[in-house]
Amino acid sequence: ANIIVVSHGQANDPFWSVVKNGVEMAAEHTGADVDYRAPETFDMVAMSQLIDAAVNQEPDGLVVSIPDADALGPSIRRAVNAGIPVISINAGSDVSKSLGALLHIGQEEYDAGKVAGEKLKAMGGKKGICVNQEVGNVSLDQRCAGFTEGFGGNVAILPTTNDPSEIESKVRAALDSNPDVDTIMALGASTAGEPTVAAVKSLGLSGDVRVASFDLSADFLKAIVDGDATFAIDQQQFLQGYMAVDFLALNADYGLMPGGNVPSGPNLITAEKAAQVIDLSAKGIR
Amino acid sequence: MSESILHMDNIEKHFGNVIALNGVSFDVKPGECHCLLGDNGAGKSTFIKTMSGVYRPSQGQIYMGGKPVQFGSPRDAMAAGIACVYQDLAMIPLMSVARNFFMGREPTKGKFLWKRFDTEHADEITMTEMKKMGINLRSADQAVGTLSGGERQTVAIARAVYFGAKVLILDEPTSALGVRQTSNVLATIDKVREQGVGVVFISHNVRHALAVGDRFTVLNRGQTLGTAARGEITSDELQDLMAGGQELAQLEGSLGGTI
Amino acid sequence: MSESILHMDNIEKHFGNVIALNGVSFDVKPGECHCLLGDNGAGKSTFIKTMSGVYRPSQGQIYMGGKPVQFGSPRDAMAAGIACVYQDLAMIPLMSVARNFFMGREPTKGKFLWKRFDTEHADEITMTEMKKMGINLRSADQAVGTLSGGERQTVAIARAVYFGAKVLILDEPTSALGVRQTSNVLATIDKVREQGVGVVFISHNVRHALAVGDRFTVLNRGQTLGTAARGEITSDELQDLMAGGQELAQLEGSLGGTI
Amino acid sequence: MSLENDSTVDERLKEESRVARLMKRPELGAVAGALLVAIFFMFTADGSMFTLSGIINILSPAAQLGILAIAAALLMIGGEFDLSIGSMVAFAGLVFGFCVVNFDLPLILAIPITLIFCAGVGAVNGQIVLRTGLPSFIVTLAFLFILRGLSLVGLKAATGGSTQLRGVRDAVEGDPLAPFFSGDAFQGFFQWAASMGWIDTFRSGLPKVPGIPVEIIWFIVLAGVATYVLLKTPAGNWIFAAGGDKTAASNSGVPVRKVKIALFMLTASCAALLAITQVLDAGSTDARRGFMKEFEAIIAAVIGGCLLTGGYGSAIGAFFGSIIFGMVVIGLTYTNIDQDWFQVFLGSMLLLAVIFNNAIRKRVTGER
Amino acid sequence: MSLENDSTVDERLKEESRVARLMKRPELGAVAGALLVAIFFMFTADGSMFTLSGIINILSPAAQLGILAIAAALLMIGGEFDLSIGSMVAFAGLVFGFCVVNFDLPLILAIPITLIFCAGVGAVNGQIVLRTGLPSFIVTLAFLFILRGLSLVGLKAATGGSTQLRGVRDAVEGDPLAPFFSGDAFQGFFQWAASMGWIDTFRSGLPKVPGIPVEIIWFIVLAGVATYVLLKTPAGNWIFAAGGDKTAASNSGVPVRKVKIALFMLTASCAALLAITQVLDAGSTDARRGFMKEFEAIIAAVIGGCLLTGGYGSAIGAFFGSIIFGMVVIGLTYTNIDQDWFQVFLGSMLLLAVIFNNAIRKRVTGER
Ligand SMILES: Nc1ncnc2c1ncn2[C@@H]1O[C@H](COP(=O)(O)OP(=O)(O)OP(=O)(O)O)[C@@H](O)[C@H]1O
Ligand SMILES: Nc1ncnc2c1ncn2[C@@H]1O[C@H](COP(=O)(O)OP(=O)(O)OP(=O)(O)O)[C@@H](O)[C@H]1O
Ligand SMILES: [Mg+2]
Ligand SMILES: [Mg+2]
Repeated sequence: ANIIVVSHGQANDPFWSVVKNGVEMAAEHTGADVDYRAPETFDMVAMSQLIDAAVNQEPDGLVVSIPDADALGPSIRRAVNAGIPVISINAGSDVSKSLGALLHIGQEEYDAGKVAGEKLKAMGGKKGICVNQEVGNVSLDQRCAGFTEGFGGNVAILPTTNDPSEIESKVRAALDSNPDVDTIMALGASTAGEPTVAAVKSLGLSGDVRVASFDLSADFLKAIVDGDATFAIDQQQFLQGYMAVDFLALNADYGLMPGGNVPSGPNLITAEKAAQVIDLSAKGIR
Repeated sequence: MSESILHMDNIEKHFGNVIALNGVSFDVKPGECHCLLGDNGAGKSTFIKTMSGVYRPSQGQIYMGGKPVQFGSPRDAMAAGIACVYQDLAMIPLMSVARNFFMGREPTKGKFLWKRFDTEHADEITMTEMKKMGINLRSADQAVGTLSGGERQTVAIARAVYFGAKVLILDEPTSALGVRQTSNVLATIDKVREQGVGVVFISHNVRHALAVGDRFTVLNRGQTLGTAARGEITSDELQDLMAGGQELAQLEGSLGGTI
Repeated sequence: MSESILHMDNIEKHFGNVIALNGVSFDVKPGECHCLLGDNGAGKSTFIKTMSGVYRPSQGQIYMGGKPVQFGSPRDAMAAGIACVYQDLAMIPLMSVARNFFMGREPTKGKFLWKRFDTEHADEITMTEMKKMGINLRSADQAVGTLSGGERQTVAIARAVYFGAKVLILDEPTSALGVRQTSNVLATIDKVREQGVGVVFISHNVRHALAVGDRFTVLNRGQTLGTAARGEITSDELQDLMAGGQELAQLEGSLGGTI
Repeated sequence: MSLENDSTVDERLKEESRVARLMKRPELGAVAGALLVAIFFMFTADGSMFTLSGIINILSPAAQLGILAIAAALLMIGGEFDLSIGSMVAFAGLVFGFCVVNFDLPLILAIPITLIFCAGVGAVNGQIVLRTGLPSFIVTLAFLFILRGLSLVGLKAATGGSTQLRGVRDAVEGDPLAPFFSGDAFQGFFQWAASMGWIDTFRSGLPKVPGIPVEIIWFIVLAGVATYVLLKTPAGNWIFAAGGDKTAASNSGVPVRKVKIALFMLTASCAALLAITQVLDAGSTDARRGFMKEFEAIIAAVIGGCLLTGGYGSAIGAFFGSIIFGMVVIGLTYTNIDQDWFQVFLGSMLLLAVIFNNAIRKRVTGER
Repeated sequence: MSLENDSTVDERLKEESRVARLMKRPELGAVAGALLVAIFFMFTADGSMFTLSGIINILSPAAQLGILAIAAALLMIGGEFDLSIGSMVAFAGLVFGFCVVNFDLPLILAIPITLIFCAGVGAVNGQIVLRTGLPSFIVTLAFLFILRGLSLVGLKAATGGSTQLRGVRDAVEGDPLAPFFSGDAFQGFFQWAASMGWIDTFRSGLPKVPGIPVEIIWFIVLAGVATYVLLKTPAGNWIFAAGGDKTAASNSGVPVRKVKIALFMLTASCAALLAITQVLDAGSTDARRGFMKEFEAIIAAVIGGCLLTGGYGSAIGAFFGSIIFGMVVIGLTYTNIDQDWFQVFLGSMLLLAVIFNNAIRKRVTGER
């Protein structure tokens, strides 16, 4: 079978590289011929063009993420109209059905953020910061928005680039000038999470300021184990890539397809679980 | 003699802490060729750039036809009837000869939306005017950057002459020209002067100046040393003045006064 | 007479579809000043650029001291003892006079890691050498871009002369110079010639050429019209040759043969 | 002096072939690069790349980039940069979306408002550059940040907290101007062609290509107009002159300031035009739109032979530069190359295309 | 000819104040900009910004940027660009991490290998630029993509699937060279100062600032050396000449090709140096390191007064340009300004700083 995956995350994005690893493993296991594609930056117009390109090749299955249903809708409908089975992953659970996708695998960024926010609030958080390393990337903005909602509102967004030293300095600056901040949510473990931990540590605030992060990275997990960070939100994105391809391959060969959406997260990784996943994370599986 | 077209009154020009002109007065009458002479760095180019709107004077006033004027840009000065050949020629090396020739004053054909740059006409005129000056261009399409020094200078002169004006300013127009081209340029000056145009002519060559000049003004270190009319001054006196009044270098004699 | 230092044999140079030089031979002997004359666009600058390593000849061979040489860059030619003043002067407008003067051949002081550009020394020499040529610079720090045309040309000449060489090439060195500066440059040519340097001198001014030239070669449209020694040719003959053999423009007579 | 007797053929000119003459034009080098890239994909890509729908699929992003690249090329020829056009796409999208969704304005008002507003920002850019004498690089860079930031703030204000403004499609439903700025042109023709079996159809019988996306039409029209202006009007001459040497141009009477301001307004307007078509097509806009497009536009212009230092280049070059860039970016997805290698190939292809185009031109024109 | 009698004071020179003379230097304009920005934050930012730890916190990212910016400034003065330095940071990080983690090499080998390898890539960049005559913008842009892509591919190969290579800190534990490239310098002094109560301490009695991060030392040393080379050595003269006018420089005997190649190697090496300090500090490297740093470096150089067209600028300018940029980027988090406005402020502050620096210089030097 010939399957194409079009996502909004670049191959060098740590989160999406795990999805891609899942895609590749599924390709190996099923023997399907799979291509992973993504625009160079978070760019919905470019992404819709990539979907169009995929449709032109008339694959046996198409996997897409849908961070902007308006922009991507027409291209996805075109795929559906062309008779290509479509599965949506990661973003877009609310619109997946109406655009004609067979099912959705993943977790809404907003919901995940909300769960994390509620948890941190329950742990006693009063004032939070959301470190966003790519402001304007809607799926990251939604993570912040969900976190703000779950945390109960008192959250400032800290926009940064994805340069670790800049993130570290900015977090230090934010903590220096707002001593009552007690919670920091980072939107990516390796890009934002690790420097945040470093900043908190260098200010001698480990323990006083709770750090949580989306996604996993080995060093961040280690920080959780060491008690420098609280938890990481794992949506097991490996599954999103793996299962979508697996389902479509089975569908192409035998016409099989599960009957409903598959939630792959959220899944909070705390100190107890962290140790087990470090190695897997270092290999790009979690 | 008639009223002057252009009168520069007590012009000063400072660049930062450098005083390039320190109160220079000068005028041009219609139909005369007024030579501006002086040593290197005397301020001649700076002075004519003030005249043609490139620089705004730090002090002093410019009058045209008796009325005070202020030129915001060379375009203003051009509109007022001042054409200028700059010492650095003001050409764009990457552009073709014809495009340089008509730069800023492109001939058009057609109307309204179809009004367009008449390139054939431009090419033709360029070739013709250059030929009049004694240069056979290979093609009007050639980039100015690939012309020889003298060819380039000729383009600048032909351009200024072609567009006519009330005042024609030439800053060392003959410096890079060959014998034939030089005599063409001097003849051209003679011709436009007869048409009632006032010519300002800068040169280091006493013979060129004497050949066409009606009056001679000598600048020295940013100030005028005085103005003389044709016939009031000999070639040698002029040469001494141009050298800034300082004694000529000792070897001149041994070279037989040939300069 | 002695052997020639530099001999150019049947040089051709093509730019794309333009044939700038079509087989030119030329030589310079030590202690002579060989004038290269010709109309605008004759190919003089192209020829001397081939001589000084800027262009590689399309055809033909260069010999130095009898041995065939090939210059990959002007730096090679310099190393072989050829100094050149280009018509476009080869100066960087944004850099100071002193830095331009020593560009590529900076004087240093100190040793090893502390070997550094000796700026005071450079400034001093620049001021001195310029003064010798008759230009009083305000400061060696001034950017070349703010110098007057003649001041700039003087820097280029002073530089080439200062660094000495076996062959000194001057492409229209006096074109923008004042009377005093010109006589200084001609005197300088005379002086270096006496030191056994071979000088190649390009000029459109017959008087300048006759004042210092030992031999005269005339180029026309990329080819040699022939070489004459001093005394073998009169000023008028030379002038006719330089104008490319074509009849002079008709007005010349009325200007009194003063050009 | 009679001229006829002189106008003989110059003995100092070698014969020059027609091809050589053509290749000397800056625009035509880029064609060679485009051909090279096309040939590369002929051999390596899936066959569907060169079907009608594949070609449209490549041209559509190329056209969107090209609308910016042509304007950027004109500005570059005029000697300036505009790094704010990418952010301007997001900003114009916000202004336009705001007009259409929040104020319910019809397109006949919303489009001119957007264009004028953006041209105004362009003029401000230009004024600052000319007044302060600062390099346009740094001034427009400041506007890159400012406009991107304002888009974010504005979007949040317009939507009440989201960075995505949606619902444009519903708001313009049935507007008579919409077909000029969105969707596909010549749909009737394509339907008919499909029914005649001349073009590919989906299993459902619909034509695979429903029409020519309007941005492609805009792209071609813009390239044509820009080329005409550059080569055939006084304004074109002024642009070359202003970019070639500002002082010399101004000394020769070219209104350099006016030319530059007009060019800044043009690039901003082109960014707004692109934003309008994108927003209408996508039905939404977000704070990330046009991200890095300023660089892609400059890249396309440079591939097409524009000099960064100004004074040299062409609109046709930028046209083919955009096509090369679009072809490489989309084309790689038609090959079996792993996405991980995508950037390596993108870089290599660009380099090859440019070197090839350069080598061809040098060989043909006999430069050393 | 006697000279003494001529060497009187020139009557055509107005008196010039010392200040005016100083401000004419390109580097010193940037100081005014830096002061303006500092004063702005004095009034708007939290007091903690100007404590010792706050200043170190700002200088540390400024220094990292500055290491690139100074090299980029030298290259820009020499008339070329290198857009690949950001990607080079990621690539060098990979090479270095690979040497240290996968091959277990000691730093004394790993660091030279990384530097030489990267300098080699820089030389390739330079060779292509000089051989083909293509603009360096487009050539190094291709390498921007290629190196970024290779970093990804290499990281995945080195780690077996992840985009992050970790374990560097363990691998270099106890290496005698490590303190020169990571961590803080002068720790003893700071400890002592803390114990004397001269600097702020944590409750635990440890100094809030344990030392000066080594990248700041490198930054200052680099700025000093680059300034010395530019102003006081023949090589510096050649750099200015090569950038001012390539043909004129080469005609005057400057080895333009060698100078440019050396500069390309320098920028690549500085990127590698930055990568080494970053990797040692963070203990890991990933495929997105150095993203967009090439532009920030160019921005810092331009803020510091370098001309994009080459031939003019200074290392000290780039030094202060980096500090301005770092101060603005980090400083805003110390203020109460809504962070959504971040980019708007970044843009406005940059513009203000540059306009101010320019205005000051013009006023002082009396330019029109
Ligand atoms: N922009 C400037 N900044 C500073 N000084 C300048 C500037 N332009 C000219 N000067 C100085 O002003 C003086 C006059 O220069 P100008 O070019 O007018 O001389 P000139 O009479 O034309 O000389 P030449 O015969 O050599 O062309 C010179 O000493 C020059 O160094
Ligand atoms: N790079 C080039 N490309 C094409 N043609 C060129 C190039 N350089 C020079 N030429 C042409 O070659 C011819 C000779 O030019 P050259 O500069 O050698 O003349 P010249 O004898 O020095 O003239 P002048 O006395 O005016 O300085 C000219 O007609 C010129 O147009
Ligand atoms: Mg002058
Ligand atoms: Mg010449």
